[in-house]
Amino acid sequence: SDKASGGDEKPEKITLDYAYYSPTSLVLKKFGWAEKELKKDGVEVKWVQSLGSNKALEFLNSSSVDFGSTAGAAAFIAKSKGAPIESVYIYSQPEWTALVTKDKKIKSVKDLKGKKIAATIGTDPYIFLLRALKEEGLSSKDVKIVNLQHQDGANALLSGEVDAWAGLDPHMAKVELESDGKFLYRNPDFNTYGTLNVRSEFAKDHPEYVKKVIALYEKARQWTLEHPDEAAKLLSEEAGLSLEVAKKELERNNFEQPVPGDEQREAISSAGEVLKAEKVISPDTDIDKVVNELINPSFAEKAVK
Amino acid sequence: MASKTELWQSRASEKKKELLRPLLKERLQGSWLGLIIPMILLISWEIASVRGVFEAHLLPAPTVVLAKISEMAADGSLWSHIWITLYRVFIGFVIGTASAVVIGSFVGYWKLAENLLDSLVQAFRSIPSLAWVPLFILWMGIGEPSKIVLIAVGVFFPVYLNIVAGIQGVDRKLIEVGKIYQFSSLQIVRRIILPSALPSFITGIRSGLGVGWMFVVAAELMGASEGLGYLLVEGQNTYAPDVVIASILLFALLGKGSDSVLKLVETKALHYQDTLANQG
Amino acid sequence: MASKTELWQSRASEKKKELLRPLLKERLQGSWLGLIIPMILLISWEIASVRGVFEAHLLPAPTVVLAKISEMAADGSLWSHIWITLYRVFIGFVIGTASAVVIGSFVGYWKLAENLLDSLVQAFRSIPSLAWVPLFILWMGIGEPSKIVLIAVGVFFPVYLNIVAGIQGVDRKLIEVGKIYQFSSLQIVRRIILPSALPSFITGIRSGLGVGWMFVVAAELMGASEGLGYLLVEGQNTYAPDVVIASILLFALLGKGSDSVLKLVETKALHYQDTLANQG
Amino acid sequence: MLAVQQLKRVFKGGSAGFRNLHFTVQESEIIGILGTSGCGKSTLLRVLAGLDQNFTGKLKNKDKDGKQPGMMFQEPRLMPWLTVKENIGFGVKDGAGKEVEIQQFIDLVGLTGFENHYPKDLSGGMAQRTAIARALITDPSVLLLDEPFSALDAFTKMQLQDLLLSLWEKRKTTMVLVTHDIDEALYLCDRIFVLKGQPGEQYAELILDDIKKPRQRGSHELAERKSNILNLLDLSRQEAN
Amino acid sequence: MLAVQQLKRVFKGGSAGFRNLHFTVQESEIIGILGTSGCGKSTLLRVLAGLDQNFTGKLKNKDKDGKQPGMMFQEPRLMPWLTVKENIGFGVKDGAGKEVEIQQFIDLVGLTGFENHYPKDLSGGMAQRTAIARALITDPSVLLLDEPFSALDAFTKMQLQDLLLSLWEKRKTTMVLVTHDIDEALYLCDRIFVLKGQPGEQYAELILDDIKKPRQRGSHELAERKSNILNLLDLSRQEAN
Ligand SMILES: Nc1ncnc2c1ncn2[C@@H]1O[C@H](COP(=O)(O)OP(=O)(O)OP(=O)(O)O)[C@@H](O)[C@H]1O
Ligand SMILES: Nc1ncnc2c1ncn2[C@@H]1O[C@H](COP(=O)(O)OP(=O)(O)OP(=O)(O)O)[C@@H](O)[C@H]1O
Ligand SMILES: [Mg+2]
Ligand SMILES: [Mg+2]
Repeated sequence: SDKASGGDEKPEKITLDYAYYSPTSLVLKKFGWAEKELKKDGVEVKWVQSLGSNKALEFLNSSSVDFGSTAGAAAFIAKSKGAPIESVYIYSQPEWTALVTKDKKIKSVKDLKGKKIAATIGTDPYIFLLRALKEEGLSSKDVKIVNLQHQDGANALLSGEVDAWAGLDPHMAKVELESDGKFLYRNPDFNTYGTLNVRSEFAKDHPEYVKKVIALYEKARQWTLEHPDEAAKLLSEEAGLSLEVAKKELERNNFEQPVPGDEQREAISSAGEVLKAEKVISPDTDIDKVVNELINPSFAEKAVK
Repeated sequence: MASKTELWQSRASEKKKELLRPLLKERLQGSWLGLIIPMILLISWEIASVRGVFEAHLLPAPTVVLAKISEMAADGSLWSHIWITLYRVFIGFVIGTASAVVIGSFVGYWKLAENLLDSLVQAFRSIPSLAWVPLFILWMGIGEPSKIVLIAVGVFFPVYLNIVAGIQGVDRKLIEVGKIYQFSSLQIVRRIILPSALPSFITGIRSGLGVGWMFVVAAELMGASEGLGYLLVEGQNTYAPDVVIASILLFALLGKGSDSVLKLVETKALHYQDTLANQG
Repeated sequence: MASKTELWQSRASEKKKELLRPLLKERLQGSWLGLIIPMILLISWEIASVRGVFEAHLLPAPTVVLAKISEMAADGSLWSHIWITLYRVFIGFVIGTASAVVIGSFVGYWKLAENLLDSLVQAFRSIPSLAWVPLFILWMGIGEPSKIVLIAVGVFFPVYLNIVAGIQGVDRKLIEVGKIYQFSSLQIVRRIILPSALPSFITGIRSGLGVGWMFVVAAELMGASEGLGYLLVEGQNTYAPDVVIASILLFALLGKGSDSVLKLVETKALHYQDTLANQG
Repeated sequence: MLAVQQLKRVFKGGSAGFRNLHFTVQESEIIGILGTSGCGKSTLLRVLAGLDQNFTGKLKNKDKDGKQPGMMFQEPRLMPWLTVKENIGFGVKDGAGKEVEIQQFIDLVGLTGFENHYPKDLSGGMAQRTAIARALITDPSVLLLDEPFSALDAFTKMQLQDLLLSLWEKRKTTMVLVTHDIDEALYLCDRIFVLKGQPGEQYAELILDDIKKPRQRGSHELAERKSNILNLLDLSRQEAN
Repeated sequence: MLAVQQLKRVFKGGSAGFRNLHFTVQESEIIGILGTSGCGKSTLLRVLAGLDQNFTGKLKNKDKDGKQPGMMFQEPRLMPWLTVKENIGFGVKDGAGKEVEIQQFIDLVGLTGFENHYPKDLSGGMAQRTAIARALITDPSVLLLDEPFSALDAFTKMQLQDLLLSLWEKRKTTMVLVTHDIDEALYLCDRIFVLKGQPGEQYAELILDDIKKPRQRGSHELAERKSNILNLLDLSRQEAN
């Protein structure tokens, strides 16, 4: 079975995920540091690719992975529905989403009223869209949100099917570079961070190893900070992106703040409010409680020097 | 060894009366029997959920799912999801079946059409529904047409395959009867081949309808804001297992319901077959 | 009106020689003909791309796609994608077909099994592949088993449906021959019913294989890092239309290839049928 | 009307079928064809009907309007999804009087009351009678009959033979009749061909048009011819073996 | 061996099938059944064979080992996916000598050379002979034959009738033979039942066991009985109408 093993103190095997939206995970996987480090303890390392936050969460839920990379808001929604996970580390503060349009007449979020906007329900771009609308005093009822997968949304925007698109990198970078799509609205603070989540059970059974994994991620983060060009090249190779797209994507990632804390709590709570208003999470959710249970900085605080 | 008297089989005529309407009785009984296993499954699932074998955030109890469904029924959203999906499946089914009948008849009957078209169809047949999504958006946008056509594509292939097989398996002897009456090719197809291929055709449309239902999710990835497929994807994206399971249940129920209609048609249409089931 | 001499039809014996191996000739010719329409499609697509009718970032030209494929072939990744997917489809196909044969034979032959099981199967039949994904991950994790079983599920339903229909459509007259020889039920199934249902069964496995290919994408959503379905989804996620189209082409080619194998089996296995195609 | 020269159709490298057939059928003649089982009689009718084009030799089978012969096959070949009535009317063009005509033929072949039965609920003889009605109702100018009465009891058979004759009186249909019943051939035919061997060849021709129709069943005249035919058949068998 | 009392099986509200049958068949007797087309002969054989359980009345059809009768159906009912050889061996248990025995029967029914043909490539009479061989080879203690020689020419028919008799000499099989050929019934049977009407009822019984077998075809004795039977059949028809 592929269930990652529990056990007493030392796990037999640790299953990590890697994802194109988490550049540090690619670095870590590429250099094989985890394998090297954990082999000393006789712990096996297995890598599984996550194609998106929802997949990472499915894997976490089914104990198929021990660590999974997701958007903060995605982890929050899952946690609010009872998923036993904790966000223990911030792999980056990405500005991976923004509102994109091709229509020259649409100049601000206000102009979106009554327009068709493509977004994938439940994902960070969707939350971003809702928050941008809310800021202007609009709600999802004032526009027509069309549920499309990210890449389909990009296509729909380019072929004029929709007026705007809540984009996601790397699709967004590609649209920006290769066609006449332009940013309508961007706001890094409305992105909910990229969080590394661990299964609560694993954290309880093997706290030492959570720290070890965080330390490994730290090593990858340092390397990425020191070698931005090589990191871009690595990302472009691994994810099959062109170098410019990869560079663009990396530029929009801030790797400075690895320890989860109040900033994240705040960002996720604000996202939570919007989600509550839109009934994505149940109206009786205690947002603060969920956020506090989700964000667990204790491991990172110890692991990050 | 059997004694002499035992060798006699005897049936009094009263027994015959019992046999008069066995079909009706059997059918009623049949539909009840069909509920046994689903019920057992549901009940053990409920018990397992209550006992905590399944974690609620992964697989909620049937009662929770039913509560979700009745909640949606109460606020009316359930009906609009069901209605729009039924509508799409129905229209897609009709379009897919109709084109499969036309193209399948050509391919089944005219060798040239088979040589020209069959390979192409067989190649297209294994392209997954998700792969069509971006292309369909490109070609037809994100309105109803693309959704309906995608469902029609799903329906098309099994129907096509079964109709071609049905036609190519038609007994030469019967076709010759038509030739004797100097039927035109069209008449032969319409009056001999299609009726002969009917059993295979009906299996095809039943199979096709199933694939049609499966294609709903991909179809409703193309900019839907309502529908069972939308509900499923939304549930998955918002980590709402109750919604996911509810939509799966609805797929199962509607799929079974629509199939029952076709099965009824099958029984009616094939009553002439000399099979064990049709024995008088 | 035709003159008297014209009423005579005459065929010299030399003509007969030409007719000796028409099947082989026809088959060769047939496979060439099958390339005409795909070629026309490809060429017009290329021309349209070169002329800029399709934007390259939406629908790249065939040459671009081919370049991508040969690039992948050169670095070897193509073969591992194809190989792993072929492996999954093959094993899934075998498992799905085998279970459909066993369960389908029971349901087709024993009324009780039909009453108990058929409704359930029909209900499950319309559940989309994407809906199974989270459940399968939950039950079986993300290793090979879940992927293979999901493909098997896709294969199962069309095969099941066709085998049940085939069995229930078996001529009562032939079954009676078995009864005269006091065959056991198992013997009747094995020696009369299954061979009789063979044409329908073969259609079923061809249909099932197609659905199997379609399920690959969903299967490879379950934590794959290789495979055609993975390639497709990755292409979509990294916004690489050339990869997407390349994987679609590969699906089409492999699907057609695997179907040709089954079609060959069909022609061999059904040579006894008294159909137009089998005329001597 | 119907003529063949050097007609040959063989299967499997020449070991089955027929060959070397030469004959001409006059208008409104009734020709009988006798021969051992497997000697190619049904194959011949299929070629004459235009169903089998893989023959060699010369064949004339179209009437002056360019129409092909009608045919009744050796097996009933009823459409299983049609009732008796619909099967009989299968080749009849829609039009006024179709229903009436169908009912007439149903009555003539003694299927009254079974109009709405499906083939699976018919006895062997009833299916054959349905096929006879279906072949007769379209009134072709040439009719090929392949053992049309083989599944019928003696009296029904006689009755239908008389039906055939009475229709012939009215329509003067040219007929080719394959049969194993020598009495039947003698009662109905103007000429009888005997085939021999496998593949079958023309062995003998018997001309009966000196005996007026309707003939007397079991008459001395016919009995004489019968022993004649039996001798021929026997000889043909011996020569073939 | 085989006995029925008050046996009845009707279809469609009593308008077809048979009723009121009473008879007992002695061991190694050959019983002939005559009757108009559609009077229920095949239905009777199906009931006797145990294939149709929806009868009323009493039926004894198992032999002392509890075995059901063997049967040859009115249609050949060959498995289309099996060759002639495989069809003939269809009911034969695997074992040494199976192949040899099959080949013997192929030769006996005159199908030598066609062992590997599929049913679609057989003539009507050849298919029927395959079915005969398939029924005879399993050597049941009771054998039901439904118009076994209807598609055969006069000589092949006689040859196979003789084959049947010679097998009977060896095995003393009890047989029930449905036929439309009165000469055949007279040549083979110890007793003949005549059915009349629709649904069919027992009309007459003719006892022939005073004539020793092998009988002389066309002998005076048989000719006498034949006119007797023809009369009976004619009467039965008139009464039924
Ligand atoms: N399954 C059935 N349903 C309804 N009627 C049936 C069925 N089978 C037979 N019959 C009717 O029962 C009657 C007797 O049929 P059966 O086949 O026994 O006749 P038969 O004596 O063998 O005639 P033949 O000499 O023509 O073969 C016929 O009228 C037929 O229509
Ligand atoms: N499609 C075929 N392929 C090969 N051989 C065939 C085919 N059709 C018929 N034959 C062979 O041709 C020969 C003549 O067959 P045909 O049906 O004409 O015989 P027939 O004279 O009608 O016999 P019967 O009196 O038994 O009906 C047979 O030996 C048969 O096996
Ligand atoms: Mg014949
Ligand atoms: Mg009968």
